[in-house]
Amino acid sequence: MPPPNNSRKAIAPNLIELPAKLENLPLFMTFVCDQARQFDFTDKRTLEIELVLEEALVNVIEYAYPTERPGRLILHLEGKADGKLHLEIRDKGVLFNPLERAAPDLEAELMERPIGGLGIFLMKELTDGISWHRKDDENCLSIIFEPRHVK
Amino acid sequence: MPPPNNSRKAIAPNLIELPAKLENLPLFMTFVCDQARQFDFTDKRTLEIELVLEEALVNVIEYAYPTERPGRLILHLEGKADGKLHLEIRDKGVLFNPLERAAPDLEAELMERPIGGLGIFLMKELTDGISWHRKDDENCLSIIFEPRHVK
Amino acid sequence: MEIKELKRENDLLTATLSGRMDAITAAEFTSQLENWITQELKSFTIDCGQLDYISSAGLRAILMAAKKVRSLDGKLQLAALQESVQTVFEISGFDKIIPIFANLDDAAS
Amino acid sequence: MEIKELKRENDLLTATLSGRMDAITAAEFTSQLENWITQELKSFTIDCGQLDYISSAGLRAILMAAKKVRSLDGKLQLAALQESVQTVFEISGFDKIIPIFANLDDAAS
Ligand SMILES: Nc1ncnc2c1ncn2[C@@H]1O[C@H](COP(=O)(O)OP(=O)(O)O)[C@@H](O)[C@H]1O
Ligand SMILES: Nc1ncnc2c1ncn2[C@@H]1O[C@H](COP(=O)(O)OP(=O)(O)O)[C@@H](O)[C@H]1O
Repeated sequence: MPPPNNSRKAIAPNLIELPAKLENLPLFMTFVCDQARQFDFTDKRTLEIELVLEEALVNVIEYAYPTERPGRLILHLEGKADGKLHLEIRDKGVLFNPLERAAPDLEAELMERPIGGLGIFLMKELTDGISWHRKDDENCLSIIFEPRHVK
Repeated sequence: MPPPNNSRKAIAPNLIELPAKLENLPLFMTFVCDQARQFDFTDKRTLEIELVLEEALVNVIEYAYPTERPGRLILHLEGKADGKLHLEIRDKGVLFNPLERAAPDLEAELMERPIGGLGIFLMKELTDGISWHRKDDENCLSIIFEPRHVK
Repeated sequence: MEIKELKRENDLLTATLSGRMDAITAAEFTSQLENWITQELKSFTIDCGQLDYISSAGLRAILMAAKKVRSLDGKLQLAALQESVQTVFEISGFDKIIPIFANLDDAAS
Repeated sequence: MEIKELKRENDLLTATLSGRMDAITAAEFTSQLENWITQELKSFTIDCGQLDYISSAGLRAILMAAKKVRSLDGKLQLAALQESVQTVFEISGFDKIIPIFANLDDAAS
């Protein structure tokens, strides 16, 4: 039996580049979710993709450009023939590797839990692959989603 | 008196690149309209921008890639400090200069009016500047919108 | 885009067209019209008061409809166009080939 | 996101939270809670049955609220979380610090 032909599902690299401001968050989100839906991800997985994306984008918007006017935010999205979705988020902001942040203490009492510090942790937990590198003065965060998240 | 300072309104070149399919039309439209609204265009002018944009995109989607699977469609948007919005639409499809199309005969009787052929005409009528060139195997359609259209 | 039938009298139908008539939605109008024609209707008055947007794909559907009903000895009339839709009609010269009225009452008289 | 007050009994308020609690909307919850606290309310039960989405900005607002009301000797309880929201709470360990009930009745008893 020949292997199932998923190649018609593959989508070429898609790109959106906009200033890193909160006003543009919905547009970035729609860009990815529309494509994810065309790529046959379940509603549940699409919600998780949305969550990871929001965390990644909001961090660039809030922290990557501390002094200047809103800098650039570039988002690449590529659907592979094997059903995986590859996302790359790039900014020219301060060097920051999110994967080096320590995980939050999930056992702490209510009053001991610090405010914040959950975004990066959620990103790590809900993706099927995440890596970071710095290249040409850019932070590049690469993320892989499988149609169904296996923990 | 110093000239009015509109520079805070300028928006850097923004970019979206997606396959040229009708499914992606709403995303391209939202991309431009969101930015136009941030750029303080009136609702009336935003509707006209929307119309011009739909005509330009639909032509690429319907005609630029007659044989292959959906090709690429690239849209650049730049808000200038003088309040003008610059749009560039690029595709790698068949060479086609829309500005060479003859205008439709607006005086013809109902039964003599041909079906179609109004899209390019509307684009020309509603823009404040439109030019086309072919470069590196790409059709580049450049469009300028002023906040208020002067005929 | 939404099409709502208001009333039928003999072979005359009155309806409203609302929302956006664009490259994605215009075909709905064409197939609705074909459907009506199979029901022996041949004259149509359409209230466009809630039609917010029309592109050349919409104009194409309107022109096809107008030609079709003319060939059946019927007619297609529009009423209550919003300013931006009216502008698109005027630029395209459609105000000279499609009867346009201020409201449904004017269209009926 | 929408916040709707259902009822008040002494210093206990019951409300529903619906829609999306994200980086853009979460601040509405924080300011609504501050507003309630100035009205002498200090215990809150929130029905999240129609809450479709929560991100870390939402969790942040919930945690700030829970700490605030604890410091007033009140409490914050949630009810009827959707599966995807429940998952986010569990991953974050919030199910161990915020009381979560199947529905409003369970929360009341
Ligand atoms: N792009 C970035 N550049 C610099 N610092 C960052 C960036 N993204 C995140 N951080 C830092 O990492 C911390 C943890 O981020 P995160 O886990 O998303 O939670 P939160 O933003 O709610 O604190 C942030 O508080 C911030 O100090
Ligand atoms: N990108 C393109 N490549 C090739 N031909 C095109 C392209 N865009 C438009 N055309 C041709 O120009 C004609 C006129 O286009 P237009 O004015 O938009 O009206 P319509 O598409 O409704 O016919 C089309 O019918 C098509 O033959």
